[in-house]
Amino acid sequence: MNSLQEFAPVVLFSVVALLFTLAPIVIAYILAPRTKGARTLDTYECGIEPYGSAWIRYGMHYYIYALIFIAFDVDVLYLFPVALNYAKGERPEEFYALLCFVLILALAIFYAWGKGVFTWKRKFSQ
Amino acid sequence: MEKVLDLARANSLWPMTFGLACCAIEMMSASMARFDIARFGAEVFRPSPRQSDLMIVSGTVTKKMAPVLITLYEQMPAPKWVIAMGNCAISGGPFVFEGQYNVIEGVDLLVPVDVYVPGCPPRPEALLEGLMKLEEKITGKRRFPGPEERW
Amino acid sequence: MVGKIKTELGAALGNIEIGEVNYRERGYHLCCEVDSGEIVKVARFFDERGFYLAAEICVDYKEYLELVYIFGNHAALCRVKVALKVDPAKPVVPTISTVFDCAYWYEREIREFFGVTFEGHPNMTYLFLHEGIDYYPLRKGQVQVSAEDKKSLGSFQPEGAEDTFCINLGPQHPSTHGVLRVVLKMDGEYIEEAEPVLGYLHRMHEKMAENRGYLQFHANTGRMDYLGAMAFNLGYVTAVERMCGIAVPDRANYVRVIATELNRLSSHLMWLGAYLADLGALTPFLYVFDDREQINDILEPVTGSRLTYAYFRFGGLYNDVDEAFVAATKAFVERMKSRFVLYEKLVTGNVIFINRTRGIGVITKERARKQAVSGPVLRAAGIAMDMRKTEPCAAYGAMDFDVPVGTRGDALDIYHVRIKEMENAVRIIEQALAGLPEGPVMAEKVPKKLKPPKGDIYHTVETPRGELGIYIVSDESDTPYRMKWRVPSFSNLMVFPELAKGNLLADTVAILGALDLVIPEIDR
Amino acid sequence: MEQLASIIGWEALKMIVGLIGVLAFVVVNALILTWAERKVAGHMQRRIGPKEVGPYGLIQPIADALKLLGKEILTPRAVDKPLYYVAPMLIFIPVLVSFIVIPFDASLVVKDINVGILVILAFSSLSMFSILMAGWGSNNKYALMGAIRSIAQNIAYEIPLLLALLPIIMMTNSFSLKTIVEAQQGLWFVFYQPLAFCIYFIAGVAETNRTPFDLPEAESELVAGYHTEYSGMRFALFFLAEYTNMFIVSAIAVTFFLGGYQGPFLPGIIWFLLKSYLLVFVIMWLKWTFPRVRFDQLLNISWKALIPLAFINLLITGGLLKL
Repeated sequence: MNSLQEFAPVVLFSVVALLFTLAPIVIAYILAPRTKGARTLDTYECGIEPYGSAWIRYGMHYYIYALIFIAFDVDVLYLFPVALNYAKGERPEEFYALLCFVLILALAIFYAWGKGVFTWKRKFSQ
Repeated sequence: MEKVLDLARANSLWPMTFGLACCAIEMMSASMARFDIARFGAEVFRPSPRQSDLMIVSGTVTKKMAPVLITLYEQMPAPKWVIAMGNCAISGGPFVFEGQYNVIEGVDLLVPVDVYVPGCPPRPEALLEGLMKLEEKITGKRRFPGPEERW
Repeated sequence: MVGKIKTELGAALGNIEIGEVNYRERGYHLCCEVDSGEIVKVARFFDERGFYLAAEICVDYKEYLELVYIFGNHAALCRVKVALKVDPAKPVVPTISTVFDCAYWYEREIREFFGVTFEGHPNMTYLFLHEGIDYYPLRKGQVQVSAEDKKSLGSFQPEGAEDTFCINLGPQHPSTHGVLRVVLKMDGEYIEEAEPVLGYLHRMHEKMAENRGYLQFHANTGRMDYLGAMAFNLGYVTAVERMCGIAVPDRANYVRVIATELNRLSSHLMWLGAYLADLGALTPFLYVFDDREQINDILEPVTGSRLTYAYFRFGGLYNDVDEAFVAATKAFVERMKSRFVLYEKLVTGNVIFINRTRGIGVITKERARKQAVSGPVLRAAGIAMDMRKTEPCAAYGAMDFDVPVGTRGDALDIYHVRIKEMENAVRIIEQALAGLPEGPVMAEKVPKKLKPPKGDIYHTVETPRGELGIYIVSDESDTPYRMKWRVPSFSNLMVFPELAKGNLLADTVAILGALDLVIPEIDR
Repeated sequence: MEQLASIIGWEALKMIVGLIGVLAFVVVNALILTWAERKVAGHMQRRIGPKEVGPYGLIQPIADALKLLGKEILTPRAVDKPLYYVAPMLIFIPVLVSFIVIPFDASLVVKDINVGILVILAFSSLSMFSILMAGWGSNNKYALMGAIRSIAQNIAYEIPLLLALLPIIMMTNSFSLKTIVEAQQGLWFVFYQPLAFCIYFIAGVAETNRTPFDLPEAESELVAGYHTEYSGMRFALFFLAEYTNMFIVSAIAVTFFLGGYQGPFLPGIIWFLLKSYLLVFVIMWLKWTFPRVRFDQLLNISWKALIPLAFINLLITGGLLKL
């Protein structure tokens, strides 16, 4: 039970954070004067009404980055418990385990690097 | 409460980057080191109209630019003001002749204007004086003794 | 060079006579008359010999419309005027945008203002004007725009599949330095196609020139390009003096050089500040304005205004230069040398700046010639053409300065060329100050009402942005019959859609900044 | 006091007092930082910054806040209502939660959870969601590009952030920040781990979207990035969150590398605030000197440079600890 007890402040703080942001918006809603114009509620695009909606399929290049991120984030999380009880000075086999784990991880980066994921090549005729 | 809000609004007018022609360069030099507009809390030049509350129309407004100007003016939230800077914005300036087909003679045909700053281009001090006039209009009292009151 | 071209052109065209023209009064060497069938052949002829299409001008002589093509040459000073008569009832001319890319834009402009249709031209829509104007503005009579013309001229509508990401870097955008609108069709971060839409600051300078006296129009020159106003004054004044044959005393010439170089310095400084603000560094903007204020302090007591100067007069200057001006300029020159070291340290060595500008917006020599690019952008591409060297007007002949040239033509080279140009400007000012002669500042008898002789003139001057060409047709009255300004920023902007294709958004903003565009100069 | 404590228990009372203290600190810190940013920017650019409003322009941030309070809040028509409303609120949760575990002074910590650093890192990736919501919700092309860029940037810089903190955890064998600060009695960790400190600092600056990594709200390219469509108080919330994030990043750097509240004779809290605001000043200094990095260079710095370096550093510490 007491481990749950430890996270009580986290829940309390997030609820208070929600209220804390709500308050100024409500105050501003009451205080501020109103304006009504024909184009007030149009989306802003440097003064010109936009062509086509903004909710469309956007660049594919970011999907590869998301994949690599997931692969790495999970690996790094494995390292946390290792770091927690990393005894100083004895049981050298811990270090060798860490070494090969990190090398495999680094392999993923060099593979992506070789594949040219990170180079944003220019796409034009010149 | 309204008085306190007006005082706060007068001291932190955030202009919108809306430079049209030659007066834009004078507007920029007004916010630079020598004629520092930051002293009056107006140095944050917000690019998007949603977050700015002062539109300085600095330059000639042509017929092709008029709908854009109206859209931008309407997209600004409520307590908003307009400074017409330079003769072009006040009355079409040097580009008014009988056969002219493309210049709008004066911004006040499009949007309600609060302060007019004459000059072609007006000196940066003139723009700061225009800002003082606007603050006087908002809060009713003036921060610096104006030129006429001194003698 | 001129003779060789004359003989070869004669051989190529056969029947048409080629007039040898006195360059001193008319500004060009050869002139010939062509009919619309052969214009494409002539254009190809000049293209092979490495000429560039400086300007394409249309003049309305009431009975006929005359299309004037002016071809210039980077290597040697040889300028040819090719005239083409078009009957106003059915103005149709074959397009030469296939040969010279810059004609694509010139012809769209002529289409809007004169109604001359160019068949074979891919995109005949409005560039400067908009539907609201229902007559051709620069025609002498009130010629209505016919209904079907209006439909074909309809304003810009980006076609393309439904879900193409079409964003417009609109009139009100921090990085367009004014009201230039560029419609970008993008795929993710990459730009597929960029299409500038102009005319948001079209202030009818050419229409005003037709009903203003020569001296009355003088104030407009400063307002066309407010950063390089002195160079525009110099161009206009020397063009009219050349037409009327007014001699300018020596002292006035030297002061004109000093004032123009000071204004060039302040224009390049403004560009440096704005360019770095585009790349994200905001502090240099204020250091640069600090220097500009110094220049304003020097020029203001003498010229009377801070930005839009109207300092020169036909035959001399508005008022003389006093001792304080000379002393202040000397002090400023010393201080400027130390400032260059500061900019060297603050900007040129900056790794992020170098990575942001190297290798983007590369302009090859061939593309620069085809697009008639001029000024620092052209010199960065490796072609050393500077109007102050090839056609020195005021007292530039007596000054020795070198023309900086880049190698790769990318944004970093443009930056280096402009920095060296600023250092040269300081050198010129020093020499001019040292050699400042005594004597009168205004020519003796300058007629109040100028009546230049009949005929036309094409005069060019080097502004901070490139080659400014003024084409004046006068009919002996005191107002010019037709005046056309060939503006450097307009042809520099034409390179932008080519360069922006395929780059990232951050690069296109850097390229747009490197071209140093001043919008009222483009829209005239 | 006693009967109040007996009603809801001593523990809950301590938490509520801590909560009020943290809220007050967040507001005061935001005011100080807005004032400091404009003054520092002013002096760095040879001008004076706000001077007219208060004695040294001190009342300027209050004037800004009041003005923003009095501003109308527009919700554009074509906007996705739920996303648009929730985004500014969601951005504030990680900001407040991170304050639970930061030890201002030996005793002055709200609740020293033994998995302290995990709480902060978990919630800091939550702020990424709110930026995505803001960008996608406001149906504006510039906002969408700003949001996509900020996500790519945050995920790119989350990993070096974690990897930079791992060697410290290795050395102290514990997550809770208080024990980490205690372990730095003798020598601060920055001397053991200079490379980790640099990686952490760069990743921290990138995490809070400050120049030279401020691509999500790059004025010269995307007009105002992901908060283009926000006006009035909602826009102020984004600003508030950004300034408080700046403080949190420097506070964690101080607790991990510069020996939290330890200092020769001054009381702990003064040392802690002094070091944090020194780091905040360095972040501001970066903002006014560097141009902006291009988007693919930004990602390449993280994937190609920071992560391999962090790996090497991890291996070296692992090896040295074994000797």
